[in-house]
Amino acid sequence: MNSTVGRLIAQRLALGILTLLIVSVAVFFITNLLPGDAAQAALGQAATPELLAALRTQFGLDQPAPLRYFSWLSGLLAGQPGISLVNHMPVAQLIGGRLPSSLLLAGVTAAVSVPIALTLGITSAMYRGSKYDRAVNVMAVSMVSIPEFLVATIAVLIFAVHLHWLSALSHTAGITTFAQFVKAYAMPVITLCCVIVAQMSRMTRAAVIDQLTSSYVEMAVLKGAGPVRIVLRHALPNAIGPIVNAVALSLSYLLGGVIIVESIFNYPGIATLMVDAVTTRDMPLVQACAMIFCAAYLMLVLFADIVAIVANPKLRIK
Amino acid sequence: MSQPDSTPGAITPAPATPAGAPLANQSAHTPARRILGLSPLGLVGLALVAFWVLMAIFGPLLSPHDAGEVLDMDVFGGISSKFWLGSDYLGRDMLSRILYGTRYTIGLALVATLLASGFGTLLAMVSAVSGGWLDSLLSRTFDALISIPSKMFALMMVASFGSSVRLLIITAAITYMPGAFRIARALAVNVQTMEYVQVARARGEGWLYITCIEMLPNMIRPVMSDLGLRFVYVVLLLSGLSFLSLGVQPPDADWGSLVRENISGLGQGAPAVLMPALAIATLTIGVNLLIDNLRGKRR
Amino acid sequence: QAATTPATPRRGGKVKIATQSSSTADTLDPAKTSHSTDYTRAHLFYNGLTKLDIKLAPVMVLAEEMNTDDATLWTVKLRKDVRFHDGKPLTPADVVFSLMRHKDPATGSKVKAIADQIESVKASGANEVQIKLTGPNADLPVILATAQFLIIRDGTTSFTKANGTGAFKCSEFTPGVRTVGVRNNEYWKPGMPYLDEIEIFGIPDEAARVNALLSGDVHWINEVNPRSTSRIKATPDFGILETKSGLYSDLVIRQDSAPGKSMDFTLGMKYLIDRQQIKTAAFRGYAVVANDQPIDPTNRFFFAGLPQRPYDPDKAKFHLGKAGVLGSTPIPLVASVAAAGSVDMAMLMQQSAQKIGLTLDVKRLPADGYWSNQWMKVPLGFGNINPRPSADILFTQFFKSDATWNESGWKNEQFDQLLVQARGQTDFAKRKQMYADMQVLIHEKGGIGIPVFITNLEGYSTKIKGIEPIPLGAFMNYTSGEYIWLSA
Amino acid sequence: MNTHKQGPDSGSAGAEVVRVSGLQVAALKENGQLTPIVQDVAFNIGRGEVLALIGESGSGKTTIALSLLGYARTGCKITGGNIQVGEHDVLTMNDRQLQHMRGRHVAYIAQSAAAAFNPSRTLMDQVIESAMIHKIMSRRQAQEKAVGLFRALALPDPEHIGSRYPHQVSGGQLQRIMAAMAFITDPQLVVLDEPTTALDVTTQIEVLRAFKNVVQQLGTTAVYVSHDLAVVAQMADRIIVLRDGRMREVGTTDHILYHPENAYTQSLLAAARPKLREQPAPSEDAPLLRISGLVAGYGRPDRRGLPSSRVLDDINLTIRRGSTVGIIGESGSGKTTLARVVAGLVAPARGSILLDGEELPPTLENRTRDQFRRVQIVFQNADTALNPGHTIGRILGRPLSFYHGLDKAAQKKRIAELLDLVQLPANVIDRLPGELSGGQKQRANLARALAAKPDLLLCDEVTSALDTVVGAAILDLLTQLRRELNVSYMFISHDISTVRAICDDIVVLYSGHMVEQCPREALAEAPRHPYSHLLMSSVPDLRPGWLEQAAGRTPQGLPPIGPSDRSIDICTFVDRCGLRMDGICNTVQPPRRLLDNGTRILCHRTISDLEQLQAPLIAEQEIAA
Ligand SMILES: Nc1ncnc2c1ncn2[C@@H]1O[C@H](COP(=O)(O)OP(=O)(O)OP(=O)(O)O)[C@@H](O)[C@H]1O
Ligand SMILES: Nc1ncnc2c1ncn2[C@@H]1O[C@H](COP(=O)(O)OP(=O)(O)OP(=O)(O)O)[C@@H](O)[C@H]1O
Ligand SMILES: [Mg+2]
Ligand SMILES: [Mg+2]
Repeated sequence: MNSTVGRLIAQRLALGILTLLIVSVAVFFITNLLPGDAAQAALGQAATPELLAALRTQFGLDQPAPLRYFSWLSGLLAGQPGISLVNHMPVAQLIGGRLPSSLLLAGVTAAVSVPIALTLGITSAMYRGSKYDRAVNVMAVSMVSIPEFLVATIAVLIFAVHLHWLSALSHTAGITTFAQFVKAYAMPVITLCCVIVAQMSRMTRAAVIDQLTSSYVEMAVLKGAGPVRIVLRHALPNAIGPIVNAVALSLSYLLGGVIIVESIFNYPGIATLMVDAVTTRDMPLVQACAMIFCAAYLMLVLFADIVAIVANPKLRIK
Repeated sequence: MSQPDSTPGAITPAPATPAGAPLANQSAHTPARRILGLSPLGLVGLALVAFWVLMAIFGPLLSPHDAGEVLDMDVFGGISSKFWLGSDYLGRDMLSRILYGTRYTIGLALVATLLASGFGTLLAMVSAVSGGWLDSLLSRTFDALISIPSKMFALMMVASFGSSVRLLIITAAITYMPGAFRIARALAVNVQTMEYVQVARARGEGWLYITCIEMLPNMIRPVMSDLGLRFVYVVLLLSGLSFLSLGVQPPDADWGSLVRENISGLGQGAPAVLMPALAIATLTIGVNLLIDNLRGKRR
Repeated sequence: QAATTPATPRRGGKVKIATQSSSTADTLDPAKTSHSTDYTRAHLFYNGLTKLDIKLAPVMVLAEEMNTDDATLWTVKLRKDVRFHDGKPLTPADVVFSLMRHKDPATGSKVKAIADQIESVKASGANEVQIKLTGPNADLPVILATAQFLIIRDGTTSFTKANGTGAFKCSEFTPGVRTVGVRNNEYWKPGMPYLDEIEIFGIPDEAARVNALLSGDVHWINEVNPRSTSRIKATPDFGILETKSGLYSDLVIRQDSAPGKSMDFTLGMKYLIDRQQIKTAAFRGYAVVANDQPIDPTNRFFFAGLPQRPYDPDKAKFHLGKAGVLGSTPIPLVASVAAAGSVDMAMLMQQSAQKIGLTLDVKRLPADGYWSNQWMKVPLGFGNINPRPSADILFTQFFKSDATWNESGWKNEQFDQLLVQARGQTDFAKRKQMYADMQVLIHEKGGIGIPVFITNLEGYSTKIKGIEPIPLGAFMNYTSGEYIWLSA
Repeated sequence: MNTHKQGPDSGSAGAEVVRVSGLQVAALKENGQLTPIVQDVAFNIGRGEVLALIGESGSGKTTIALSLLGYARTGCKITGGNIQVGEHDVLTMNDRQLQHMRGRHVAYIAQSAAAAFNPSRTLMDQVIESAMIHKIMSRRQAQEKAVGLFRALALPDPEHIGSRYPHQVSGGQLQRIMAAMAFITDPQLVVLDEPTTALDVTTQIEVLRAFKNVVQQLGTTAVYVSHDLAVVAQMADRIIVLRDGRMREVGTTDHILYHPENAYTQSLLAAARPKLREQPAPSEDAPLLRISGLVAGYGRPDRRGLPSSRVLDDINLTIRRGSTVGIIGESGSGKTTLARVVAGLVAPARGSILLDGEELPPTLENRTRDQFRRVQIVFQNADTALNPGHTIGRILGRPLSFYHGLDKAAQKKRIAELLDLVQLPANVIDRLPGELSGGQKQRANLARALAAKPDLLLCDEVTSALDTVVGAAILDLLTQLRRELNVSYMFISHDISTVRAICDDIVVLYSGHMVEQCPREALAEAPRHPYSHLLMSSVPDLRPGWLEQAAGRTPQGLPPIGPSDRSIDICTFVDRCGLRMDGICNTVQPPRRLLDNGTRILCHRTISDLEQLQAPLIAEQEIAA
């Protein structure tokens, strides 16, 4: 480690914070364009002008938008992301109830999918052009090509409705044994894996192949190195940067991109929380969720960057 | 000497480097038969894509019924001589609905992809050529956009402005523009350092000539193959939106909405839900195979 | 086909109920409850003064009796020995607080409009309150059976936990996730409830809801799509609960703007509705053909003598031609998933219209913001009206000239007079005649077309016993919790 | 057709280690056809013998070299023949057996060490890797042996250099470390594939010397691949001349150099010693281009307006109308940057550029179209200088319409004339650059510049990417154009003989400074700047034994000096200068002085000092001539 790495990381961090700020402004003003507000959403069919006015005052919606933005921002900086307009619970508490579930799902999916994807990617790069490679490729393409809601629904029909092996719903509460855990998580995890494994394995394959066509790999062959050594000792260390990047991009999908999986398996994650918040125009909650997705994305990308920097001696050692 | 690749191969993973197969099976390289420069898998892809494009153009002419006509009181009917692909949840002819839906699916996705890639590439070139603060601003803004999950963004857009075909196109285009921008910018930065661009600059050419005549044609191949992938993503995004009831609105229907509106027939194995899903899968698989084999020529 | 009721209920067990909607807007505040999930949850933890039986007649609950002479001043005797979950006894102050808070706009009550009929509520004895109305209304006991009027403790402001008198105590409530109730051992109804625990959560996706039922993850679901019924029926140990009710989705033709201003247009559109097709195609037969008036056949005031308006393309063509809309520019027809079945109905109408040369441009809008921004604002659209406990409430809220939700902007003096007279009329036959006249008026002149009354469909596991459907809402009008039990 | 001498009799002393006969290698073309790229190659190598393979680019040198390891690149396939290395029958071996042989019995040294080293592993790790793979010694032993080899290869700090990463050592060092990598297992045969081609001449000589030492010490049997006859002459016992994948001539080094029989070998030899082209006398009127006090570089300008990385410093030069000024210097010395500054692609931070007495605006935006027209730039690499998507006709047509507003018909006529001028067939007009050979591309590149009717051509390494024979033809063309069109050239190259062949005046750049400026005749004689001297004496002569003699010609070792004062612009060459003087060179800015023979140098040494110290070389060169 040295100052170069430190400086690079600090620079990325600063850029990340800037990006967060841009996103917060963008989200705030997009949501301000939404027709209707929390008051209307809350009253629904029952809205009358006087009721609306009363609720708006109660929610503080009668204040101008920039003022609301800044009070929200200052609240956020003070660690207080506000109070939900809809059910008057602190936003932090609402999110706090859901975020662990989301992270757990994302974590389990990552733990399952990353090894599979890397193995597939690396082996198909090793045997590129072979039947195995082509089979893996066609499988990967087919997996990304089927809408995830269909994959999920079919899985439910087979494993829950017909075979009764797994649960059609993923309850997070009341799981005490590993068997229960598997029962609840198997299907959402399988569905999500279908979406991201293909992506990651293909990028891994490309990154490894990129290295395998390099001169130093040819050199290693001419030194008498076997295929395994070539991939593990020569190609992989240099492919780490792009691979980690691909993994980070795919994993960033696991927080915000899983609305469909959450809604099919009734999983209490943060994506549905945000969908709810948009529907009910619960601005503080929408904002907070958007910031979380964005921050998660930036953190993953930052992590990938750091790994790439640390893996690259040119950057690591001056 | 091997032929110089006409594109700067920085982004496309495998530039045609002569350094070669390091692994054991060098002698096993059998010459595969190629037609139109495509491997057999690539041909399968081409055939699938061509089929659906033809359907998009001529589908409505071929379809036996009007897409909206209720023909039968029996719903989720199986495959029969009356309904070649079964009937849907209202007793409409699935074949006709899929044929009509082809236009929406392909048209929407194509327009959105073209917009995303077109504007993305344009901005990328502006960004790369101008450099400086404009470059930073654009890059940063697109970075911020990319960090909002696409479905969330689409959701907010649809919630704000109501679902219409135009809005869906704009939403999908905006969602996928940052990715297109990133790739095109990397390409443009690469191409820009090529000496022929320098020659053109030293000749006194304007930036419009340089970007459009000198740079663009040499970025177009990787941009096109990226466009193909993006097309697949848009098809899937739109079908995802349809699942959330935010996609193309009835009575019009793209394939995603067809799957969605018939999903309750899945439990009884109705073709009404399987067939449009199959259509989506064949289209996206076709595009993927085609692109893979265009790009991976030398792999 | 309601489940038959064996004699001895069994105690114990846990039941899971999945409803069609759940979000962070979920609430434990009865005043804010707005859909079946909320109502069902609220009825677990709270009691009302009254409730409705299977014939929609009011039954006393926390009220021991309700008396009135003029239908304006009511005396309510409260049940003794009722305790809240926190141990405090039920007092008149609780009732006063629970009813009067609806009148305060800051409460955000869903029933403020109805509660405004209440002039005052006062304690008039140790176990007695007096309710004074602004005008006579014989239906007060019916009105007080609605979920919003459930009784909470005096002074309650926080609703993160429920403190009611209900059969279950709230052990977990996470908005948008789930609600868990555990048996209230001190419940004032002896021996009840039977279940140890009950859990409610939402599964918004219908297919997922049905799958959850069939895979055994939940015991009871509502809002079953008619197309899923065959699957549920075909699976052993599961049943479909049909509840005919006054629920309808209606075509709303605004009477105060362009095409709807012409009475011919309105009539033409009504003739264009192919009710039989809508019943079979859109609802798979799980609906009752309606007749462009809102009182359904289960209602005691239903006027059977009103001739059924048929699907008549020729008449439709005649009237629409007179209105001058045939062959001209497309007319937008707004539908939304917010109004159940309206999208299908719109598409079917579009097909019928096409045959006579009328172009309807179906616009499907998202549920989001539909009620605020589209409903009652577009010239031609759809509404969706949940069953109301009484014909009076229905007419007052939706058809009176100055009604808040006068969907079509219909104005008829004769109707308004009849409505007010009927409220004070205590003679049932005379009252029924008045309601019949009103139904005829709406049928002929109103700006709404009601194709069908939609049958409520619920799916349940036959392990659940004690189900008696009430034709107003799902889950035995949301009160099922305390009555059902699990067979072994 | 030429017959070539071949057989055991031509081998030198010792038993044969390598026996190759009837070798055939084919390439798989896009259309699935197998096209032969190497045919009927047969040779033997005796123990301790160094055999050179020589030929132009694409003649199959690398292909043959790799086949000795039983290896063919992707898309290539060994289709026939027999290769015997020691007891191994290479072409019948399976993958496992090949793995056992490679790196153990036959070792390979690749052309570009920079690419052949894994960037993410330490040098030591890679040097001893083959020993580890073949398990012939322990890690300790291997490391000790590697350090010994480092020492033998004259690498600095041999004990610790192994713990560095590839990017932490220079190209020349890396190339030597690669040799250590090959020698670590004491292979029976070492294959060196153009090991010095990518290096600057001054570095090349060090590497050659190190290689030669080790090969002699260890008595290695080697195949040395190169396209440079002069280099080969230093290393090889025997030479095979290849062309189009066939052997044209085989013989001892002396035989090939002094008695070539094959016509192709003869043309190769002729091109290797470029003749000085006749120069028309430049006109003596006002100079065409005058550069004064030029400072330029890249990166954000600081407060004084100087760029963060300064590439050119205090450049002053004049190009007379119709004359050629050569710019020479090692890689990174700023040659290209100078051309780019004149062309307006890089804005100078200081100084002025006068074209015909008129100030050239520093940036592109402010130049007039006529100014653009008068200065044309021709880049080194015709592959990247021609837009691969445009036909030759379109490429040449653009400047015609852009500068001269010619319509289609007039363009067509003019293009035909231009093609004729650069001696390209008329039918290339509809072809894409990819369909032309390297020499043809460079001609098209030149024709495009000429289309503008320029006064000044900036030629940046226009022959460097070409084979010697083809390059010589381009030089002839340039000379001819100059005579016919009276254009002036700024001719940039890193190759001294090329520059001397066609230039009137020569400028020597060293890390952005003009260290010497002289008429071309003066460069051959002392006194000159110590760097020019190093440069001149590093160019291999086309005769065996030059390498051994070269040792005495430049000062060996560097005189010790104290710390340098970096606050002033001291001589940039001080770190490598064999004539540096402590207390002066490291503390005082060097003076620019004008010598009698028209040479200007930037050096503290007196003329007599230089003359004396550089004398030996003159004597050598006279002998050689
Ligand atoms: N991977 C490959 N696939 C197909 N053809 C190839 C491949 N590599 C080289 N060739 C062809 O084989 C011929 C010989 O190439 P080779 O690399 O042996 O030449 P070389 O003499 O080493 O040239 P250079 O001096 O440029 O290195 C060339 O015509 C080249 O185009
Ligand atoms: N665009 C650029 N930005 C920053 N630095 C650059 C740029 N181009 C060149 N340099 C640096 O400027 C220095 C001089 O480069 P230049 O290309 O002028 O050298 P050269 O003499 O032409 O070398 P070569 O013989 O390798 O072509 C080098 O150190 C190089 O790294
Ligand atoms: Mg070579
Ligand atoms: Mg250069």
